[in-house]
Amino acid sequence: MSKQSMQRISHDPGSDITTQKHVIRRTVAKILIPFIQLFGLYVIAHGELGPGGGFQGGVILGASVIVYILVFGLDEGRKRVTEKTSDLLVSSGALIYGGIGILCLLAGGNYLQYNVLLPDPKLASHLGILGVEIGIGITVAAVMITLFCETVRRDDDD
Amino acid sequence: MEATQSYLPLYAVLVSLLAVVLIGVSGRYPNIREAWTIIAALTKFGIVVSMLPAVLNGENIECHIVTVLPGLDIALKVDAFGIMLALTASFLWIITSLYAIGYMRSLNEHAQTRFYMCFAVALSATMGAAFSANIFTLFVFYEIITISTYALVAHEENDEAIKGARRYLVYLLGTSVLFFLPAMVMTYIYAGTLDFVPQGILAGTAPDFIIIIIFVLFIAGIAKAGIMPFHIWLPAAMVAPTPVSALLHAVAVVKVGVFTVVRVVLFVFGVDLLAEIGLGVFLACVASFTIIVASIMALRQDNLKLRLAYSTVSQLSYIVLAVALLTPSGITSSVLHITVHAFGKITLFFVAGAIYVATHKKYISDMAGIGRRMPFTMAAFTVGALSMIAVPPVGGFISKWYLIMGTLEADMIAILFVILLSTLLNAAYFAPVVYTAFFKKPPEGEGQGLKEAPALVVVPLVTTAVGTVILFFASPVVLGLVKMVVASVMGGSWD
Amino acid sequence: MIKHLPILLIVVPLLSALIIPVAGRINRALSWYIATIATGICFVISLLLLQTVLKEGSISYWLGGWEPPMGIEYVIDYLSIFVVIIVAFIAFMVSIYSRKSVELEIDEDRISVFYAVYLLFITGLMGIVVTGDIFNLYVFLEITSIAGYALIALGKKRQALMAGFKYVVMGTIGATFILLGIGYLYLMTGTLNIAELSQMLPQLYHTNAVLTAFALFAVGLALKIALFPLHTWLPNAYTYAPSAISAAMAATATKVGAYALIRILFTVFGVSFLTFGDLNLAHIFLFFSVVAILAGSILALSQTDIKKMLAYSSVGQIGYIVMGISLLSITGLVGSLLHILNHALMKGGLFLVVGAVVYKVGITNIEGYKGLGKKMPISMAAFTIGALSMIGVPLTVGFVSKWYLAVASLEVGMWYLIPVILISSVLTAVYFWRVIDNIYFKTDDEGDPGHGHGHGHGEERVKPDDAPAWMLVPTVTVAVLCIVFGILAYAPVSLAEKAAVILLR
Amino acid sequence: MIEIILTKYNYWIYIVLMMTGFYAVMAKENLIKKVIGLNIFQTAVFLFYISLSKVDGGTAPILINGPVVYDNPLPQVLILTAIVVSVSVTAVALAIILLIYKAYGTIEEDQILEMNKHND
Repeated sequence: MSKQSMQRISHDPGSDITTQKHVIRRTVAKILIPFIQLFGLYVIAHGELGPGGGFQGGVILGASVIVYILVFGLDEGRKRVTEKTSDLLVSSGALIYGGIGILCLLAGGNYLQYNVLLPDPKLASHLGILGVEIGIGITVAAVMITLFCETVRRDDDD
Repeated sequence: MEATQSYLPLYAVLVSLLAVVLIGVSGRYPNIREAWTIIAALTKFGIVVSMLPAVLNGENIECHIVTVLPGLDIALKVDAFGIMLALTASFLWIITSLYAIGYMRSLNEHAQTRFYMCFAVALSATMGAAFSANIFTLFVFYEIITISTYALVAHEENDEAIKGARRYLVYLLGTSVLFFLPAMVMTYIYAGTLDFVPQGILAGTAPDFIIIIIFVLFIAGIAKAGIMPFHIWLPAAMVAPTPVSALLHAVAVVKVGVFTVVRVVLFVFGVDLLAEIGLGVFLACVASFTIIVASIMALRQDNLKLRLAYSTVSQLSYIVLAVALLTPSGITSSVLHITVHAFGKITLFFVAGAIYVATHKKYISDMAGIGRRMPFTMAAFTVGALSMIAVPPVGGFISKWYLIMGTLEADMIAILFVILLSTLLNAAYFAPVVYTAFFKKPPEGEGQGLKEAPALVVVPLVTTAVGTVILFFASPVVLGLVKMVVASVMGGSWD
Repeated sequence: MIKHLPILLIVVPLLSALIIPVAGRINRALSWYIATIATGICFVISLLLLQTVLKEGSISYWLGGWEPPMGIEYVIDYLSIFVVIIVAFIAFMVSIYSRKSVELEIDEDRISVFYAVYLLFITGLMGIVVTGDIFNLYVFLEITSIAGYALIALGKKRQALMAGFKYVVMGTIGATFILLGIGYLYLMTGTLNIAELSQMLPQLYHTNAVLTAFALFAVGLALKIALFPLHTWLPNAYTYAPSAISAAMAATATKVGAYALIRILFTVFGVSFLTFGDLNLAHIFLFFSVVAILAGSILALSQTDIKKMLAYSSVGQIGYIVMGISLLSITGLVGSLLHILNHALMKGGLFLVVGAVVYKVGITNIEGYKGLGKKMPISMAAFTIGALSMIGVPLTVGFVSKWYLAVASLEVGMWYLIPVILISSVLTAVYFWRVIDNIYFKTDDEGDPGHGHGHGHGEERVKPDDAPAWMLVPTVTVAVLCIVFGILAYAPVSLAEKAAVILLR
Repeated sequence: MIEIILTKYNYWIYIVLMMTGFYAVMAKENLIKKVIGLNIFQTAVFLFYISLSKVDGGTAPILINGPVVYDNPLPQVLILTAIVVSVSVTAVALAIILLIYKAYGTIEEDQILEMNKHND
């Protein structure tokens, strides 16, 4: 790959897309993104019983932010999801997962043995899995965003 | 034979290691540093002597230190044979320390702290080797000696020294790893133990050809004994400062080498086993070859230290030859010669160093008339040389006497001729030195009058020369100890 | 809580790895504390586990309370605990060491990333050793590898990037082969539980699918442990990685790979599989191990960079480990396990010293070690111990494992392996002696005209200027252990023997 | 022979794919193409796993009402994990390539090796 094409990738898409002629893209994106996110949440929430789960839902959630960045530019996108936020989300998502595991330990079960969490083992299992899926979803979404941003970032400073 | 448990042998080993630390700490203050060396040497000798009565009583002093692996122990055992080497080495360390102080200070050598530290380590390891209760322990101390003396050989840090030291290391470490170690592994596999037992441990455990392989590996692996063709390290090591050459290459290193050979021959294989397979004859042939060739090579050296080095190679093989005869007198000679040769050869090396300190001369051809200026030194040299040639009343005579008796006992007339020939050769390469020193006229322009080396150099060498003579007259005392060794290894078949 | 120790071994570093990026935002210095505490806890856990295993035999832990083979099982037996302790100890030592080393070698804003990834790396290693599920093993193998790729690429020089990339490619190919092998085993047995696999496979020894699976595992694992000639990723990776990582990887990553090899060869396939067909499959490994031992030593001889020399020497040492495995005898396996421990200690220690020299002097070429014996006496003493141990001098750990390997090869009648071991020992002596020579017997002439060949009391004038205590303490600890386990070899041997007996049953 | 090829077609496909990827990894100088090759290489194995799980006439392994013939879900779950692993590897590889580009100004392997040689 030539040097120029690399630069095209790392070029900030925001600079020329924010002009008026991209009004269609921006409008469509604004309409679509909430629905994409809603779908992402749906997939995450149904992971325990139906097809889907934290990974898939997380990717969809992440994709919604990536669409936003593609349309509005990296700088604009990074205002919405700052580096700090995405880093925090990466960790906290996984921590939710790990924390639930630890909770199970503290409740007297094995690691990730959800049914000991509540008096009703069935409900406990449901909630436990849901919590884990949410954690995974958050992490996956944040990782997707970070990866994308890091890849398109132009490093003038170093 | 009874055995008593005691930590004394361990202390004998550790004394000089403690000294290493003290020497290192007080490196800034030469007087204190050297005081530690002397104190350690005296203490060590004291400890060794304190064990002597028990050994003379027929007791073995044992000290089990640690089990590395099942069957691999670090353990010490003091028996008559071990204590002979220990006595010799620890006594000579005292004298060498004095000599080294004089020598190193006169020449204003660098890195003296390292020098004394490595010296002390080497001595510890020598004690350890002397008191080793099994092959593994012996091997460990053998290697420690190699590594600690490497630093001493490389002491000058110039290209020649580094090169010599490297050759030294490659030969000693290389052979020990390539031959000694596998021999040990094989012994362990077949005999199931590595302990030294007076009549050997290998008898009846393996087929003959395996025994032969192990034997050859052992002999090749113990390069410190200087058997050809593994003697090359010895002349190479002569680049070291003279006290090092003296103690280590006339006493500690090479004596540990032949000590190991004798140990292995008598306490691993056993007299009976070797006689049965006929390996004694093989070893005797190798040793005879070394004796003759090394003597001839000694003839051709003009550098005094090199001549002494080749003389050492040849004398070491006397010890090996003697034990290879596998007869009581032969073994007597072998054990005795370890001590006798130590005294004689250390005197000679001291003299070489003294000449260097006083006149900076290294070559025999430059030493014309030096005997007039350094009468004490050269007189001591003469005594040492006589001991090498085996003229009474010097210690060398006793051991050679037993050696000749041994050849007759073993019915090996050919060996007798080897001994006689080599005696002539010995005389041939020592006589010119004495002649040059006393009877040749010094070259013009050199000052007259006495120009001895400092007292700290001369006194030790005179002491050892006197010691050589004493060994002759006190031989019944020493022989008592030697006979205990012989009695144990001959399995009581000898009175 | 004792019951949950196996999972804590993984969860503690994992969660700490996740906390670090957050904590690092609050205060950068926190990341080091968290990493060190986490690895320290791991070490304590591993000691407690050792106590339990010695008392009760193997421990099984059902993840999520699901009964195996349905759920994932974590098993700690003698073999696992042996390796767990090594990994936990080295991880702890390297963490302590990193405080100063990483400060110098890693950009400031990447330090918390470094510790986070480092803990992930440890998590993966622990996981491989603890898990009783073969697919889980693959996942942990990849966690380790991915973290490893990133850690290597963090090296200061730009060559580190290429080294990291090469490792990515080779490592992924290896992992994919392993994945494929797992697929074949699953195809044949329908289970992923190691214990169950080992019961079901003997009936299927004759099938080609099992043989294929074996071949895939063999190649994949050989890539992961860098068995010659699949070692090409290793030298550059170790050379250009940050010093602390060179030490950690040399001491743990390939060792855990060797663990995986032992686990899969002996537990999953079983020793009788190796000799089942016409061809003794172990002989293939034996052949390559011999080649590796010799080639690694010879290649190490020609290096001028000390890190590269140590890396090639690792290639040779891996050969020793594989040799012990492929002798298929208890003594051989004990030798192999011991060498896993011993090589971790000695090579880890050596790399730690190299890192200390980088910290103080900033060089890695062997020429630059001239005169360091006086400048950095403690570090160099540790180096000397490590070097002697590598050579296999008695009373150091290197001797013990070589002894076992030599005895084992004689026991099975392969006397021709002895010269291989000996020749490589001699070669090892030669290439280490070049360094020792520089350290103690040569002086840096340009450096300071004040000292050098001057007679008199020159040595007193060079001021010792050793590495900071944070680096010295772990280095010296590791070096001392090289001697302690060389003398008190009985302790690791007894554990390794227990493990070997079970594996070869 | 034909029968073997036809009935075991999933094996043939995965092997062809795998080797295609392998070829790209080995032969291409461009690092990104290498990563693509690596991805194909891994995907081939995923495909193999998925084809293992297929049961003739089976449906997706979702229980709606009553027992039906469904595909084995386990390999699919495993591959889900393996895909995550593969994505992570790709991400790390791409990140390294970015850094390589920053450091060397090229992502052609031969040029980079050439530069390294001059540096040493």
